[in-house]
Amino acid sequence: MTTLHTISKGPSSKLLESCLSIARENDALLFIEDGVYYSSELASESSIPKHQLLFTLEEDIIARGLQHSILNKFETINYRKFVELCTFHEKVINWF
Amino acid sequence: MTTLHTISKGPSSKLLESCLSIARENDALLFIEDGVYYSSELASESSIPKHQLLFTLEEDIIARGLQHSILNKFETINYRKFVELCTFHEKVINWF
Amino acid sequence: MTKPKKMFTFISRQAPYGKDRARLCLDAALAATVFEQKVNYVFSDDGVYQLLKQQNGGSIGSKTLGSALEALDLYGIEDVFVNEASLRQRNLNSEHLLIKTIPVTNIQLANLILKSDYVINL
Amino acid sequence: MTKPKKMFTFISRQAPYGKDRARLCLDAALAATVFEQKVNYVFSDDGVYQLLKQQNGGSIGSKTLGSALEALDLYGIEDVFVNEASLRQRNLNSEHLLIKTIPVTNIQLANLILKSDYVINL
Amino acid sequence: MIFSIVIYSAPYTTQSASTALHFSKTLIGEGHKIYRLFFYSDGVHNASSLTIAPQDEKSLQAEWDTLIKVNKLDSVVCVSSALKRGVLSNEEAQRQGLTGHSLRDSSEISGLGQFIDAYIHSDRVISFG
Amino acid sequence: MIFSIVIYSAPYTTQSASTALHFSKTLIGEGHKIYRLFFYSDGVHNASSLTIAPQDEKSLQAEWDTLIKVNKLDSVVCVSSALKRGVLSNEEAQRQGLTGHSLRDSSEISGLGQFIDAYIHSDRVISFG
Repeated sequence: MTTLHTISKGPSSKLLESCLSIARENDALLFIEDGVYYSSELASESSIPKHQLLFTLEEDIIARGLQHSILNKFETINYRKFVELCTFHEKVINWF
Repeated sequence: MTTLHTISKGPSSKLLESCLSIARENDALLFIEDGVYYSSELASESSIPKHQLLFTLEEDIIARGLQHSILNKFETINYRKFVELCTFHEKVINWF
Repeated sequence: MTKPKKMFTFISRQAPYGKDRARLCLDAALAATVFEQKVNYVFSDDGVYQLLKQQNGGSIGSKTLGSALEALDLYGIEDVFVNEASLRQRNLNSEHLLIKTIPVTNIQLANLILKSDYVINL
Repeated sequence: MTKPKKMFTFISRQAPYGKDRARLCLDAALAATVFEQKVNYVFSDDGVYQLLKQQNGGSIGSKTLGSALEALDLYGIEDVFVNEASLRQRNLNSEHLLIKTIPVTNIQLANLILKSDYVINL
Repeated sequence: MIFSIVIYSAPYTTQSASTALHFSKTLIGEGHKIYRLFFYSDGVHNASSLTIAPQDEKSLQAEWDTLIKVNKLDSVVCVSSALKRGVLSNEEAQRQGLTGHSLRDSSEISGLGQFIDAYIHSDRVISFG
Repeated sequence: MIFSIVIYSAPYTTQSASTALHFSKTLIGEGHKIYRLFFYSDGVHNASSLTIAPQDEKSLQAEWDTLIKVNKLDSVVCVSSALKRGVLSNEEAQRQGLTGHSLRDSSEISGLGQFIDAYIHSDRVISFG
């Protein structure tokens, strides 16, 4: 029983901190919209989660010019995989 | 020549930090809307500015039930004083 | 025989008045009670500011959210929780709070979410 | 004799695409050039992300803001500044940037604001 | 699988409505079902019929409209959100003596019961805000 | 003193439009002049004529309308913001063959030049977002 969390604001919000305070170790995190800055080495003050699986949305990365700065811990996925993640995890919690 | 800065989001934004990075020592800061949480002892992680004159808007404080928790460094003002501050300072910069 | 109840958990994370999110969350939870489902309500992060006593939205031409929260009890939502870490970070304790809430840790919240069928996070 | 020019300073603090604020700030600055005023443009905080190379808004059905920034030069806005502390916090340097900008310290920014007649802060 | 989508934000001002549209199209492309689109708060502006997109930009409202009609989706705008934001059905506009309606005929106005009902009848509800 | 007010946000969704209204009323009460109200981005919804306030809440749009008319204020909504958000003048709605107009007659549609012009002709411009 795992949850997919989507995070759609960047590091200048406190969204990731809120999410991590109640996410479980085997949950997955998907960063979308301005959330993709979290997945870039060009992000300020972002503390990368230790345990969870980390995904980041390709379309949002390309829009923002982040394609060459994505951190290794993140898997870059497209919308089809976004949909698949929603079906794979029993629950989806959206953080916005 | 002094500037009035208005801050209208709470400590979970990074608005005050942004403002302080370019505000001058003799500027004045006015906290409105959710910004009034900065002026309360019930605010998380807020670092109170050292130098600037600090004002906080009474109507927003009363709405939120903060009237008994305002920190000493802040002067509580009403809309008439808000207008007066805008005329007193040569420049007004709104942070939102 | 009736269908088994599903469990809804509403997490209200925003301060009142500055945005409409706190109100949206409350209205949705009240709507859920009509369906005779199990409803949990959680105040977390800046959402704990909604619980402060002596709010008076009238001073800014708004309805008072604190008063509206009393509807949770009227509508039969008994499991109202508050994130104790969020309270502590804001120097708040139960004496500051307008309605009766059950303090929970982050781990208890994670477990509540695990048990829930639906989580509305606003 | 013409009226003395006034100095406008636009501070663009938001990342592109997630919100419309970056675009609003640019459009307003371009409008100011028509009035033949002195116009400064400053990228600060998350606004420095607007300057990244290889943006392609098309992938999310949006116009590419990075390309639109080239209008600053076309419209004769020469004094384009970037907050060097904001760059540093994001591990960015001038090689990452799409258009030519003048790095400034917070103190220089404070002085620029002091000299300005009007400050638009978005 | 059966999905419902909840949209809390207006087009243009933030990216969320655009993301929701892209996600919904992908869902359908992948063979999933959409039980309901529910537009809440500023999301109701996605169903406005009066908008005019700039010439070089897409109309998000027109794209929602097409998606809903082609796939015969159930699309609901929250009544309390819609009325105070000026998104009105023909009936409501006439009842109030106003100058015109502003809700596309691909969506209908209803209450928050439809929001809860969407959760109960879907395998997953994905929210965009 | 001469003020102008810029409003970036819609009523209800955030508090800012309400703060701007309260501030503008106080300005006038204190004897100051308002050169212009300028509604930008989601702020254009403040000038919508189609909104129906809940019975127990004030209509912010109606209050702006009254303030503008009583004090004969110049009130401008940004044209590019307004068209894509469905806030249309009578002429624009007719030109597009749409079902009705949605802009109150107390405001007029114009370009960003009016935004810059407001700065040049005011002692202070206060923004609410």
